[in-house]
Amino acid sequence: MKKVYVNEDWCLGCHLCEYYCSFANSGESNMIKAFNKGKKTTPRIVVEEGSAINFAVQCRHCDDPLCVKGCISGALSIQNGIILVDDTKCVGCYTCVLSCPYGCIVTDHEKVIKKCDLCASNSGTPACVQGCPNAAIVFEERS
Amino acid sequence: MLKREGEIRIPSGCAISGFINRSGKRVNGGEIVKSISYMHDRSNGLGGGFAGYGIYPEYKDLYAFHVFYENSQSREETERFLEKHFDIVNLSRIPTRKHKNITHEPLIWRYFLNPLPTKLAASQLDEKEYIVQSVININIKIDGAYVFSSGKNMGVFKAVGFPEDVGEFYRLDEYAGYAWTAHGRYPTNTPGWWGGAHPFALLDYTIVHNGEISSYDANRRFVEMFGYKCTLLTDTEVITYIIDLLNRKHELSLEDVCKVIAAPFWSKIDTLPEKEKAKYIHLRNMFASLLITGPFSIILGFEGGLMALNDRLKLRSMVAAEKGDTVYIASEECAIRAICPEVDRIWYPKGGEPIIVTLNKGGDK
Amino acid sequence: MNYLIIGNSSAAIGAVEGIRQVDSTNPITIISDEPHHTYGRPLISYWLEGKLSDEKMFYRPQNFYEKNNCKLLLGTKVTAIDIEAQVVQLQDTSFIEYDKLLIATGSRPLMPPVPGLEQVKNKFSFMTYDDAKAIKAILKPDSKVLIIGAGLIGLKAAEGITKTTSDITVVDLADRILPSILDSEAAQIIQKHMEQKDIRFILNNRVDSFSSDTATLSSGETLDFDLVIVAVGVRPNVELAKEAGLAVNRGILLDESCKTSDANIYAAGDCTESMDITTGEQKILALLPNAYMQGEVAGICMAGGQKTYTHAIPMNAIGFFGLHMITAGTYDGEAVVTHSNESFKKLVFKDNVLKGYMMIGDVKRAGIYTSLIKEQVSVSKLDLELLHSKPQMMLFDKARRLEKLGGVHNEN
Amino acid sequence: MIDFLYPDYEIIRNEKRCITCKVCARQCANEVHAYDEELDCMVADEKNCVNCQRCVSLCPTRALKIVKTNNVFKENANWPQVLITEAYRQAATGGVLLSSMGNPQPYPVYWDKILINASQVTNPSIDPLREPMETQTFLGKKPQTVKFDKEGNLLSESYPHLKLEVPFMFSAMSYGSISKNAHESLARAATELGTFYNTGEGGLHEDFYKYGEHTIVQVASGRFGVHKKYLEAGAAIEIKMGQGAKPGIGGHLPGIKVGEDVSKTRMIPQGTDAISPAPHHDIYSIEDLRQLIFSLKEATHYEKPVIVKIAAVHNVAAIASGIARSGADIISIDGYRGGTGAAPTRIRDNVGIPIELALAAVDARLRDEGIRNEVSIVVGGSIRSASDAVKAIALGADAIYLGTAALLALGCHLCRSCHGAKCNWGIATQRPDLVKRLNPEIGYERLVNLIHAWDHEVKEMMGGMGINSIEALRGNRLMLRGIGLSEKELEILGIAHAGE
Repeated sequence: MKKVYVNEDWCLGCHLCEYYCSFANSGESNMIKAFNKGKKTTPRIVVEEGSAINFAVQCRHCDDPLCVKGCISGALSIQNGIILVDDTKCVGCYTCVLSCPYGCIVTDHEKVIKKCDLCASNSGTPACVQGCPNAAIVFEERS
Repeated sequence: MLKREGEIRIPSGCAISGFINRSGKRVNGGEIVKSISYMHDRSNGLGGGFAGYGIYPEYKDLYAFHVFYENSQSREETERFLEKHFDIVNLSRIPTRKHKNITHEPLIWRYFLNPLPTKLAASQLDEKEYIVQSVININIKIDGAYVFSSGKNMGVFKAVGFPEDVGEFYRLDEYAGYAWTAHGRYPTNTPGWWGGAHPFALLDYTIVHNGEISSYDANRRFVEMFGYKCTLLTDTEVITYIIDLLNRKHELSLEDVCKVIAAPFWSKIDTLPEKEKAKYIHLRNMFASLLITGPFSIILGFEGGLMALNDRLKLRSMVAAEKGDTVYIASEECAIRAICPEVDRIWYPKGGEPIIVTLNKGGDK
Repeated sequence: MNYLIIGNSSAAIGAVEGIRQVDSTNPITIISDEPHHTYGRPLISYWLEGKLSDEKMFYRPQNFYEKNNCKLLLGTKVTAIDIEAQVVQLQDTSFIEYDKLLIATGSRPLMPPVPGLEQVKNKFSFMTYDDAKAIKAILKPDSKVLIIGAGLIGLKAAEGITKTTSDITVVDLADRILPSILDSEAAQIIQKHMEQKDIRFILNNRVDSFSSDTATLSSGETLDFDLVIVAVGVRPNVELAKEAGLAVNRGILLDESCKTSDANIYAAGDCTESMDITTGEQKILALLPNAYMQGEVAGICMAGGQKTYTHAIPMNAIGFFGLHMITAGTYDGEAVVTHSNESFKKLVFKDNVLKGYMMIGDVKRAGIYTSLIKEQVSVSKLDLELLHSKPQMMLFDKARRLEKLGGVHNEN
Repeated sequence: MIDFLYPDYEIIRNEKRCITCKVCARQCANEVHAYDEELDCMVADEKNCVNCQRCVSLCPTRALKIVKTNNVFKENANWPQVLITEAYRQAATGGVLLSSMGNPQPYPVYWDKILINASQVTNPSIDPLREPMETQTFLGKKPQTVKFDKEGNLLSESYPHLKLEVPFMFSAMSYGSISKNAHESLARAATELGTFYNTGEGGLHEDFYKYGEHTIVQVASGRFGVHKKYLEAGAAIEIKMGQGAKPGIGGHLPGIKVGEDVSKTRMIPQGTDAISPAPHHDIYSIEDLRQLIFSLKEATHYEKPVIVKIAAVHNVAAIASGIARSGADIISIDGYRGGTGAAPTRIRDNVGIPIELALAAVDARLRDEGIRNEVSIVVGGSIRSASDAVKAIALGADAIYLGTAALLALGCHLCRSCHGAKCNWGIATQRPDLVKRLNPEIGYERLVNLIHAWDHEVKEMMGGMGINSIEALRGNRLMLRGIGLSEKELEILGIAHAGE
């Protein structure tokens, strides 16, 4: 299955992936609207910054996902290999936050939880991959 | 003021025709005139010419120079030069007949001659090179003189006019040869100059050519590194020099000459067996600038044979036929059928693949 | 092959999904004494609060049993297991045969022996959908509610009813709320937050006796109430197992494949004991993720597959009135505590590994800490400064990151 | 103290569009942009802006543009603002002015005054989509004889040569002046394209020996990184006698660019300036060059062609003739617009001659002397497009060296600040955080694309001329016409005027 991978050798820590992610999930038709008037919208991808190393992290879409197994409401499920959250069922207990070994379940005040769905609800190549200026984020099949 | 050959490069379309009898049987020149006449529309009256091989059996060991003179001063000067360097066995005007379509004719003279042995030895050149240098000398240095044929037992006859008229003018029906080539010219902007008509000749090499090569200046600048001087700026001239350089000086076979001027594509060379591959890579690398591109169909006449070749994409028409011992080549089939209605075989040679026909052993030399 | 599952909650569902990973055809029978389609047990407080509608209570979609070829016997109680005959007996004395059996009977609330409690009419536990429904049926805006027990269940119950009534008192014997998972500093933060929402706490105290609408505390104080919710703890439902002759301690004893002492019987969930790797002790870890994963391992193994359940730890994620907390592991060791803004974090290290943590407020990416505990990663290999500052993948070295995040294998 | 230096550019930020994502601030190595917390907006100080366009390029909402400042000094036709500013700068530092990349002054560009022919009516153009169209090129001394034995086996000598599948190579750019990722991009692209890149004078990084078959190793006056294994690693060896951007002087790599890897590759101490002497101190005359050529051939068993690279200077034709007679297999001529990672401004902008004239003169001279077959001619500095390349080949070049164009493919915006070592595009820098901005995976693909595109355009133009192999274009000056050129210029170029 194609997944999003980040090659930290090429990640510049520019954070554009976060902005493209937020925009893609904002439902807005352009980026300026998505961030209008300082609106901060939490991305589903997180850039970690070090002194010389940066990389972005987002849901690994594990084959054996602890988040799905631990979910108390059945809001998290795997569909065609993609781990999805049903917003209407999630109660915000954060058991998934507790469980995810990569820290990829995102919390904020807009929704109970957010997570990467590989832009399945958008279209085609994930927005973070498209927006990465250095091809550090790729969408590909890896064994 | 329109410029003539040598002052400007003139593109032209053309008709070519030629045939050879392998057993050396000499055929009346009227045949080739008839053949080329059937392609009248491929010429525009601005140039026609012929080359005949085996036409001077009585002088076959002498070089036959055909020369145009614009005036008698140039003739006198040329003859002084010839007398100084050659033993002239015979000289005369070339017989012509008046023709209403052939006008402004220059003085047309013929010399049968051999190099003076002392001069030849002093030049440290081989005999052929001596001839070539002498011809170039006359053509460049003597204003108004132009040697247009210089081989043995062969001759070129050319003029401004339609080829069939030129044939009549030169009374070709009074000659017989084992091989003939003919050319009808369709230049695009010239008033026509007799020297610029085809065939172009050097020694016994003659070329009739239909096409316009796009590699001209690359070819020209390369051959000029080896002592040639392209004074006419015509394709035919440069092709003749290329063949002279490769065939006479580098001693490449005519087949290999064709592999230089219409080289196989790299993609083809890559698929050949090692030995051939090495050879063709060597040829293409060494003679890179002698590759001829753009459309051409040529008939090369040489002592004892004809060779016909198309460019490697076959961008010009050329058809060949065979009947008994005779092989015909022409721009159009009609030119062959005109003189040989029932052929044994007729075919369209592929681009880059030469037809080389030589006299059978024992054929007339 | 014929699978039988007693129970219909997370462990049972985990088992169904486990079996179906290996065996897509053989029939599964599920017996539950509850009358409901499988529902998320911890959701009852959210339902009570009105956050969830009935149809969102379900743990799995409506077509779950059908899709997984499960026969469902709801409202049915198993009365005995005959391990020799490989049958279970139902309350109507009929028998059901099994080739492989899963016991996922869960636990039940503990009722403390307080004088007068038996006579209290409006007393409830808070374990089941039906409990929640019963409470809702009787709860009125002016209801005075007394909750016995300041553990997770008690406090979730308090949150669940707070929109309906504001007169809520929580009594606990311990000196702090959530005593089993928080230290006093952390407990204080939660308590304060809940008190701001008008929940009243009486700690270090107990109800000595009840009358029908009054409780008398050991301090002598009396409390009027309209209803009592008892949430002092749970007891595993191990009786069936014990009577069938299976090895049982406090909970049913299992090997790593969740098999009991009988080769054809497995067990999972709150009725079992797991090995807490942070202490090395066998204990009951009554947690939903734990139940599911045990159930899944049991299911896979019942169907002939191979999988083990080994990395169990106590852990909880919960929030009260928007304040989130996540805890995991145990707290015996050297603690590193950080406060920032309204957040609290405590990391506990022992023997060079992270043993436990508490995070309140900012719980972002806590799972990275959880994984350190579960995988018993030696902290000497990690960047401690980064480890202390926040959960992040950066604290691993490059090779480890590549392995975890990318499957990128360097050429060298 | 007042320095009299004013920003050259202004950054125009469309506040309505800016979403404060801070990518401009994060990506500007010159620290022009910053986020102001108090104002909650981005602010800029253009003083250090070099107009590299990195911020403009990455801004996700296109909120940025950089414009030339319209702050002007009092107009003076004799003293343009740039000369005044340079005087200020030198008055402050006492130093030689440094610049990078090629000469940007408005001298004539002869490429733009030459037009290409096409077939009409009398001969057909050739469609490269339908017919084979060959651009494969051999570089090196041509065989002088062709002889076969009785079995038809080739007996003739052959000389070491380079086979190029396209008539382009990447010109010398040293590791040090450009980054490792830039080198990797070039090396991989050359390999994929079946052509060659050139190490420049900085040695060959150990990771890139594997691309040796597509590498030209350079030997310059500093001899940085030159050792036996290095010479053996490449497909050809280039002796750098001069560089178009700075004829007459040696290279200068600022110590700031000499990090651990560069130091190891160049075999010099970390942090020291790498200064190549102006001449090779073992070459004070043409016969010395011959000795070096044969030393290098000896060292590599006469298996590799030797290239001699010279800057286009006034008597370039005579120099080239001398080189052709010195045993070199290939002469590379670098025009005065050729790039550099650092050169004194006055030299870059005032020394040398245009490559068009140099090439025409050299090709004609070698033909006049009948020695054109002794050497191949490779030209660079600066060929800017496929049409420039076609013109160069028709003037007589065998192949083209691309430097600046290759850097453009890698993202260079010609801000000409390479000597500052803070290239925001990860090309002319050694700062790890900047170097990683050039992902060779992208870089190599863009190089391959560029060359494929140019090769295709060359083929299209060839087809238009009725030529289907590049050999027939080489030196085919009849295919060129000058426009707006003087008799003298036409004479030097060896072409007729348009309309003739």
